[in-house]
Amino acid sequence: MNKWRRDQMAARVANDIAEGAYVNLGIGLPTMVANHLPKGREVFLHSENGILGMGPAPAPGFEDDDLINAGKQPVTLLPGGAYFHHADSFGMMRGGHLDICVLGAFQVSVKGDLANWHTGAADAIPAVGGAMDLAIGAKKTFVMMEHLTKSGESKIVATCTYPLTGIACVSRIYSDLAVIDITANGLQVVEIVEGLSFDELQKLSDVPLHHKN
Amino acid sequence: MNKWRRDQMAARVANDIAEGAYVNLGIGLPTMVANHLPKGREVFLHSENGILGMGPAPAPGFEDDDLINAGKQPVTLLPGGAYFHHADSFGMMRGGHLDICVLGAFQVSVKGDLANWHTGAADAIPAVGGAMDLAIGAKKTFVMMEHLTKSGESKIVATCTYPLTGIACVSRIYSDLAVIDITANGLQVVEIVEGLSFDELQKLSDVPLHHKN
Amino acid sequence: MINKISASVTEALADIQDGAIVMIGGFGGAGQPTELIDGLIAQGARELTVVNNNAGNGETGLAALLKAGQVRKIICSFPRQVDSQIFDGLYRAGKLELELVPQGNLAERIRAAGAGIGAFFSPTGYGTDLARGRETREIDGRMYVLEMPIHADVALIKAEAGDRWGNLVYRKAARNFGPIMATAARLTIASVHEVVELGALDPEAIVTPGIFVQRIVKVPRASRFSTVATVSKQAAA
Amino acid sequence: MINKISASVTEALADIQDGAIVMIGGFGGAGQPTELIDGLIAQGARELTVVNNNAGNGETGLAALLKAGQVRKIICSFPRQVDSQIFDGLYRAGKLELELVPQGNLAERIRAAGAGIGAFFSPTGYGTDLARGRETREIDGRMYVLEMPIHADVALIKAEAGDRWGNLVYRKAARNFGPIMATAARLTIASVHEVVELGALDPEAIVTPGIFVQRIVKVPRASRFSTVATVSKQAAA
Repeated sequence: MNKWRRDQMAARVANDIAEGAYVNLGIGLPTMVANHLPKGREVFLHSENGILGMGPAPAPGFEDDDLINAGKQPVTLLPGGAYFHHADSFGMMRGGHLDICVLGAFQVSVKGDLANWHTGAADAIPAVGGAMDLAIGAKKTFVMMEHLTKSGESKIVATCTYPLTGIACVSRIYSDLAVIDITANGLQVVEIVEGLSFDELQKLSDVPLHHKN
Repeated sequence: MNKWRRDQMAARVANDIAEGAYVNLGIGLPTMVANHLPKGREVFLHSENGILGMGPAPAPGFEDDDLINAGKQPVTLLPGGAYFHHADSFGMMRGGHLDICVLGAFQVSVKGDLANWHTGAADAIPAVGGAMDLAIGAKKTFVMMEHLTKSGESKIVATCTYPLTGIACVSRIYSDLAVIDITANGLQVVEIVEGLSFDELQKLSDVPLHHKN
Repeated sequence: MINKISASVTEALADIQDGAIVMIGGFGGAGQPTELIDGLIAQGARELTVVNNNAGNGETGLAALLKAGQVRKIICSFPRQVDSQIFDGLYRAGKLELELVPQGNLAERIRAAGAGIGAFFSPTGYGTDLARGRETREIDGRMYVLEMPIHADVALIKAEAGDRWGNLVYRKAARNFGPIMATAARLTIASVHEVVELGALDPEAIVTPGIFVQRIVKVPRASRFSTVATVSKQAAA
Repeated sequence: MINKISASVTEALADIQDGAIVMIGGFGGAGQPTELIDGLIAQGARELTVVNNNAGNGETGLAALLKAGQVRKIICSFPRQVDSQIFDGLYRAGKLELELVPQGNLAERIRAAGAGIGAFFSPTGYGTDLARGRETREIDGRMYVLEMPIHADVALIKAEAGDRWGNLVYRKAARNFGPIMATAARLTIASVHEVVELGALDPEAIVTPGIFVQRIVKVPRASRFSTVATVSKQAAA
């Protein structure tokens, strides 16, 4: 089965980020989106640890232990960027000032509930970080994830079985098979990977899909 | 009847402010306290409009419309002073970070209730400013006021008849006749103006006074 | 390329609607965006709710906006001043609704709106007329009043310098309400005395990051200002 | 003359008591006051409750404090990391109590303590396991969870520079929790890499005014740092 590669997924998300957007990219796959923003398009990257106007990784030898992103990787600051403390940083999120937040997910429900912080396994050590703030804070929450689990089950579900991160917070899913909007009228398919039909996508997904009007 | 002058009252309050104290001086009479702080004693003056380390009035010709105190008079900043926004400024008060706040008053009750913002007159236009925040925010609230109204009534009362600014918030009263602590065991007289006896002070006051232990 | 610099006050204020909730920065004259207020008078939006610490001084700035009859309601902490005659007259004539808020609650309610806080318990005002009828709660032995956020459609603020991304720094005590109002409004318009190149503002010292600012407009400096940053210890002693 | 500069880490930390609630700044390694943590290990206070974003990395810093058995409980948002083996072991062995808090609620609860807010309604975490059994409320059509302030006995934070009044500036993203923790503790101790003369810090750029800081201690700079403040637009494109 044809699938979008991770860099293709990142490019697809990047393409949907308009100039001037304030954007938080979650750790993991979403971080890759930064590398695919069209050159010359000014997008403002926010990092939960108190950075706005975050730039790319520094050149080797220019790493700075005081300048890291949410994933604790060295980053840079663009001219025009700013630093602020954690309460101000999360006020930006919670106050609805970010246009877009891109997160990974274990599951997304048909209503836009998100599960991405905890497998719920009895022996797992929980860690939530900024996931719950990001999920409910931005004007739009995008999810990037593989469409299916390793065992082939749909990660888009009627009801999340993993512990929730946020309720009805996801606007759009970018999977490796499709781009799907979550709307009041259900899941609307915006785009499907080449070579896969709508009916095939529907078969692979746990929940009713609709053609985007 | 002998009374302390306003500058003597201010000097008496100033004398009780220890080095290193963080202090807010309310508008009106309390503002005078700044002029009586002993030279060389480092006291940190806070102004509600976002100043810590406020200095004295500028020399003529050096007034700056961007640097005023709560009473909208031109002031200066000491080396080591800082500016911050209004939410941070009132967080300092409300969070209990100020050691002392000095306020004027219409009335103070035996329990330390304060009335200083509104006469309650039907045609009066109310204005509260920072009074309610200051009253309840500082570790200690000092009141400076004349002991008696113009018609000779005690401004220390069993129960305030003017609208309240704060409940059980006053620690100490500096009147023009006496210095009085408000304690769980009632009003304790710390000092009386020369020439006035405790019994005479008691007669002038509306509420039972005690000798300070 | 993102450029938040407006060509003129007129352009910056063009789309303010009748009935808007408008936050206006300043504490007395310091930080009051006089040119933006004058622009709002010229623009003519009516039935406004204004959020400001005061209710105007003299006959200019906010007082002039009130005099122009464009304001239906004012939310403030300290309307009555020696020179608040415009407010006084309208209030006494019943032509202006007043919501009086203790200054710290005003600031925190604005900050709460900007930070996405639904409501908060403040100790300020408990037991007073200004909290009458309000929900209260004892927490750890202290009494508190429930306070709601104040959101705005527009914030008009005055800053010292800004860049094309909307980053702002302020000057001395003119900072006051500007940074929190910028966070609480859907549309924040800042007047600045200097427009600087991107990167010219120290990222450690930017007070309002551009995310909170939609438009910047340059205005001349009208107020008295001193370049003496601080008094010397000796002069102060 | 007020002088908040301590002669040594040992002196600065001398009076921390067993059972104290200790906030420790930092997000991962950035802003972690390593020398103060090492000092706390040497000082030996036990049964501590630690408030930090994480729960230690590797075998140094906060991880070493945990390993020393001085911590009874940790309040944090993100304990599990690739190198959080010390925490993992203690937690699995039931030797360490964990209060897991979404990061923004953690920050806001700390800020609320510093600002005298009794409690606040946050939308974050509503409907999740981390808000189970908690008071909730619908405000303007949105659901919120009631969050309580986190007060501390001591805050250990790392700043870049300070003066004898306790004013602090930070460096880049090492700022993170420092400024809010300083407001929430009865005793705030900051390590700095530079002690400067009073007045040397720009009053417009002081992030933590001295009112929030009781002691400052100078420590050498151990971490990698780059003097390149920002990348050029060209390099970034």
